[in-house]
Amino acid sequence: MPKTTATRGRELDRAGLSDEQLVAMLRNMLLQRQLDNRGFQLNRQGKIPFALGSEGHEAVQAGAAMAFKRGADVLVPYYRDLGLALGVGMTAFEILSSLFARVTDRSMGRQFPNHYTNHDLGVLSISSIIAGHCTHAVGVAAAFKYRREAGRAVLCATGEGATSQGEWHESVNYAAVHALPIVFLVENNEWAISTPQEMQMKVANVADKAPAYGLPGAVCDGFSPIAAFIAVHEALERARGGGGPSIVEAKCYRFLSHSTDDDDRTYRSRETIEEHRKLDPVPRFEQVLIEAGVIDEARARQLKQDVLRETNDATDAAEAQPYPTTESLYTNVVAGDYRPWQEFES
Amino acid sequence: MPKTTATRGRELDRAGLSDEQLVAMLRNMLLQRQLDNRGFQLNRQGKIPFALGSEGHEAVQAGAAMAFKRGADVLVPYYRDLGLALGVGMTAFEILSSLFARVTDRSMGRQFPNHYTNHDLGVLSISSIIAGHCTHAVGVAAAFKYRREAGRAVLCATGEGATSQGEWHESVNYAAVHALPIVFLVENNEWAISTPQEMQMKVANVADKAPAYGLPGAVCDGFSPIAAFIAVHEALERARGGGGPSIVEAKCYRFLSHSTDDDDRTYRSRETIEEHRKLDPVPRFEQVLIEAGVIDEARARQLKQDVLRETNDATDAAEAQPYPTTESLYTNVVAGDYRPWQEFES
Amino acid sequence: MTATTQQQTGTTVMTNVEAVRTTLHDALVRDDRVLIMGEDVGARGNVFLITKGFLEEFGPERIVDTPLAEASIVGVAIGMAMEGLRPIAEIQFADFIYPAFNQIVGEAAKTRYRSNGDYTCPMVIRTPYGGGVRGALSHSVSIEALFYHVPGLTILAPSTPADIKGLLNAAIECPDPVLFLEHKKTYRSVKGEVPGGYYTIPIGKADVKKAGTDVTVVSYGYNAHQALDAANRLESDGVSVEVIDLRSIRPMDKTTILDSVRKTRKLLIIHEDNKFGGIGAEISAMVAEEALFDLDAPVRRLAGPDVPAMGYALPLEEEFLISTDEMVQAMRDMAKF
Amino acid sequence: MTATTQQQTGTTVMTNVEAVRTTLHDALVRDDRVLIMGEDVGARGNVFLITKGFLEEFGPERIVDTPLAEASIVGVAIGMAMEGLRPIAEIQFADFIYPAFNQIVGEAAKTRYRSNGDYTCPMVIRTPYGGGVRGALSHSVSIEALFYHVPGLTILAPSTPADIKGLLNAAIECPDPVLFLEHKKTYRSVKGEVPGGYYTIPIGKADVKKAGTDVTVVSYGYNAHQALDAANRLESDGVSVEVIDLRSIRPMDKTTILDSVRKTRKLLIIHEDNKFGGIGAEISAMVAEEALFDLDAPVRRLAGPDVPAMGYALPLEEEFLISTDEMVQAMRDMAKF
Ligand SMILES: Cc1ncc(C[n+]2csc(CCOP(=O)(O)OP(=O)(O)O)c2C)c(N)n1
Ligand SMILES: Cc1ncc(C[n+]2csc(CCOP(=O)(O)OP(=O)(O)O)c2C)c(N)n1
Ligand SMILES: [Mg+2]
Ligand SMILES: [Mg+2]
Repeated sequence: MPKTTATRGRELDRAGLSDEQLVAMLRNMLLQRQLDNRGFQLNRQGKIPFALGSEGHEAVQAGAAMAFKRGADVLVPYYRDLGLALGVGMTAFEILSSLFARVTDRSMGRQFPNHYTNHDLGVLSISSIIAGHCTHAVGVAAAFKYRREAGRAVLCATGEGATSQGEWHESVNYAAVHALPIVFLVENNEWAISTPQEMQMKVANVADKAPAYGLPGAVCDGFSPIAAFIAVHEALERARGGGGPSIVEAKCYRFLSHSTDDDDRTYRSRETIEEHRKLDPVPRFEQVLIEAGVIDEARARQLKQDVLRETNDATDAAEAQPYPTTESLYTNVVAGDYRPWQEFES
Repeated sequence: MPKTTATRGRELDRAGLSDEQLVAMLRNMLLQRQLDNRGFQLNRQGKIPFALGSEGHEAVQAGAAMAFKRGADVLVPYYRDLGLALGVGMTAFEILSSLFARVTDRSMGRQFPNHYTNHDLGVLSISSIIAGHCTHAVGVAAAFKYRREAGRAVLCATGEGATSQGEWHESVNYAAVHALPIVFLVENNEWAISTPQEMQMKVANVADKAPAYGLPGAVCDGFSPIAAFIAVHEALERARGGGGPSIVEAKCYRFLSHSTDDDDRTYRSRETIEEHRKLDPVPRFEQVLIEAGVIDEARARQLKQDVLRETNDATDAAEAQPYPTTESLYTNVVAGDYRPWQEFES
Repeated sequence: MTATTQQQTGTTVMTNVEAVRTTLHDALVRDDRVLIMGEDVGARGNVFLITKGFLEEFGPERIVDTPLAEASIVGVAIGMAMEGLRPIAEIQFADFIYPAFNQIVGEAAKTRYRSNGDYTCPMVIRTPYGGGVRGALSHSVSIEALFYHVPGLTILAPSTPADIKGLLNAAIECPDPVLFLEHKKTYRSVKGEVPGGYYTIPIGKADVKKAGTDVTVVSYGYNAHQALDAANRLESDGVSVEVIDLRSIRPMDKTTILDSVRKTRKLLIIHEDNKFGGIGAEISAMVAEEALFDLDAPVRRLAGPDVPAMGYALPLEEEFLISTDEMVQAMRDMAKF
Repeated sequence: MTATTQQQTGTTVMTNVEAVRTTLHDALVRDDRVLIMGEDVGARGNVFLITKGFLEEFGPERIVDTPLAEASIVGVAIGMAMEGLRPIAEIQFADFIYPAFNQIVGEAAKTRYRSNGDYTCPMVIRTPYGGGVRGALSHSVSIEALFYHVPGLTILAPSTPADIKGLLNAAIECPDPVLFLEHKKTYRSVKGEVPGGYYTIPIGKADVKKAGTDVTVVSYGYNAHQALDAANRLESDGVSVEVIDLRSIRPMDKTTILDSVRKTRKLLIIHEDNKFGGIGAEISAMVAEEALFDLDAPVRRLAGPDVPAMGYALPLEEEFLISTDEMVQAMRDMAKF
């Protein structure tokens, strides 16, 4: 039940979230924004060859991450899930280590940035192949059910474009038939690189696909972290309680080009982006918390300084790390020493 | 508008079908039944290594084939579509040539039986890979639209099991987004080899999947050729008229084991089969036509003798054909002479 | 057969299909992280009856009938493996593994590498392959060469019941993904002694099925049995052929092949799979790199023709497959060279 | 460059990416059965801007932005081809072709064969492959060896603008499916003269990019350019290297390779793709079969290491790729042998 902050300001439907949690969500969003800026900046400076931002997805990710139960749930994110990664415990230093491809990156500089892995935190390693990870997420959920680990669920995220893939279909269907504890979160930002939603599917909402699998589907405002929290929390709770899978669609937007390799001016107008910018979830949520009296202007400034410092420190610390050694190219192909031609004592 | 046969008997909702068409459907069904028997018989006799029957699918296939416009539409069948193949013009001799793997088989004895191809009749060549052909069906429909050939549509058939495949999802979605003239006919016989529908999907009807693609979905009685005709006819007409794709599900049943290699006693009871047998569409439709006065008992006997003779003649004629030559193994890999290592004048 | 961990409790004679079955059964009994998933593995007991009775014994949680969708069969198994289970996924026929190619090559094979070991993927994909059973175009193919180029994958193709048991156990123990190929034609036609108790055979180790001095023959699968027959036939003619059964396709055993070739100075590779780009190519190339001057004759590959697959008509199947007579002839020609 | 049908109208200097673009453009103008389909080929003009402006010029019916689903991109193109169109399907990066593997290997390659010519499948699948552009694990792979074993498929990998034009035209004319590989690193780094007018280059024919007498080098893609540089560097040292650019991977050119090897008596194969089971294996095996006694040195393969892919970190990418210096060294070693 929503409780109200005693101090000044508008009443806030906080969905049971404490002040601390609300501020954590805002901080996550601010940190995302800062890290995104940093990635694109480093790319322009020629320091890193590639970056990709979550701008426009900050709210849905901060909200969804707040619904994640650390130490129990598993997150199977996609490459645009900076805020989910941060929200479940990954650090700015890990993100920067990946951007700089340093030895402190968990993939040892092998993967593109934004291809998260963190076994300790329950963040599954992902590839670049759109929707390939969805089947794995289902497998993790199947393992939970197999071992009768009630109270655990999987949060699997994709963009709306990914739902066109056959593997997405097979994943959702498998999870439905086997009633597995999993939530398919679809961050619908209207675009898949240059392909708009209407060239990707004929339905207005990705959530409209849920009944085809006999599943509940929900649509939430992906520009509101609280709305996203409510929708994802409900779905994860259902899954944890044995109620099976569901689809949650969060309507958001991609403010930036797809990545530093893309130039979105070729396929969408500046005006539409400006229209969407007016709804920018980051300043909006800051305002919501200020108006509800959860924070004041000073605290807001403080938070921004904090995340800037955190980003700066992480940048410096990561950049100071060495590259992986050339020898590391040959390790962890399979367990032990690996050669396709084996030599034995003869 | 249904017209009524002037003679004795019950009124028949014949969906505008003439006596001739109604009899043609019954004949198709009887011929399917006869050819199925023949295949299994030849297999028991050790004359052919494999056969697979459409028993239980006779009605839906006879009805759907009647909705097919020869010379305009294209049929992309699956391996259980004997009645569709016959209904669009393939002959018992072609079927037997394939069962015997003789030189008169269009695939030149290469394909398993039931893997139809007949370019002249607009029957697309199919592989054994479940749902692989659905994307091709969409491509044919895309070609019709590309060339602005209004009045043409594609009829693409699968079992209900096939709808679990990613390629089925991608096919239906592509067709929907591009508004292509195609009908996805799903012959739901409740089983995919030993896997029952409830382990294949969580929805009660395959047609329930249609809204996920923004498409109309219809369910029809697959034991009634007229019901199947009505549903498929309507869907094909919509497609031919530019109204886009749709899904038609026909509820039928598989009376036999999956194929001569299967033994269904391992996974389903004799009783359920007997229950379904009581609804056997072949004698039922015969009875319907007799009661409506479209045919009399003598004509019914005559039809059965006809298809038996046709089957016997085709069996003898096909069996008398030679096998493909061993040299034919090497032809038609690609156009012309084919060697992966090329030799040139040097 | 080289058995490493072997608790001998007598041997039993069984067919290849029985060897797969009993090994799977024992694994299910031994390790509750092991489960079997695929199309028709439950009540049907798999289309070759390999898992017959398993559903009743182990229940639907461990013997999982999946929807008809190969990418998810493999992909879901990957997720299970990443989460600590030991899934054994079945592809009903090797011909239907293509839709799962992305999951095998793009995902399973790269899981450990891309995460630098943060996640691993210990799983087995079993599938029946090969022809000679009137399976026509789409129930007969060999698939090893489509996968053996892929780093991170292990590919096994044992041909005898004892090797099947030892290598299937090794595959289940293996901390990385294994593609386990079972030649359909050997399922019921090949019988042999199988040691009791649990044992594994080292992955990557070939087996000299018959020693010889004149020609080295490298083969695997059903062909290995034919090659052995052919070699035995030639004994009476005074031609001594060494027959190596690879058993393991990736990794492959350099030592056994080179030792043999350096002795016989002649190499004949036999495989049912198409020749161009088949695994015989890599074997020949390795020998041309390492032992070129030890060769007294050109390396020869006796392999399937470069057409998509054998046909359904008997003459087409026979023409595609390598007969034992052809093997005898090729061995004789090599010996004479 | 061997141009067959050539209506010379002067030459133009252009990059590889421009060669792809103008050839596609001319095909669209020439033949209204030709259409282009793929992810982001429309307004975006493809991620490398290859189809930039095409949407405006030819409209959305001929420049088709597809849903994000590779199996259907290829599968729908197959259906179009069976129905008489000439689709050119694009896979955005070669790394994302795996989900379409079934459609390419199981369907397209077998369409003509399984129907005994009743249906054919004249289509082109274009895709950028290869590394050296900081594409990390999943935007850098080579895929030729995963497909070159497949009967019914044609695989082309030209490395110069003139060869791209001639072979892309040949691919579009080809009555069977063609996989057309474009090395990303050559897109903008390679420039060359391209003849005007329409011409094709015969599929299956390699090109001797430099004649030489001491060592034969067979390569393709970006490596072919490096090999040429390396060979030129060695000229001054008196080492004469013959450089063959394969251009066509399936079929491959036996005549050109054997003629050269019989002359130089030494063969070095260079490819970026992993070594084990790479296409160098088949080349070496063919030579070991046909010209073993013409060799004065073991056949050597200088190839990518047997790890899943190059990493994102610069040292990992550099370590994976073959440097021109390494090529020089290998050529020198071979010449000395
Ligand atoms: C199988 C595959 N095909 C194509 C790509 C190239 N690609 C990368 S992101 C992307 C668009 C994804 O769109 P969406 O799922 O909506 O996510 P978003 O980027 O909008 O967050 C594409 C086509 C890929 N990575 N994998
Ligand atoms: C990709 C693929 N996987 C598995 C098979 C093996 N197989 C052949 S038919 C079949 C069941 C198909 O069921 P359904 O689609 O319902 O059609 P039905 O046979 O019931 O008419 C299976 C699993 C196949 N042919 N292709
Ligand atoms: Mg999107
Ligand atoms: Mg069925």
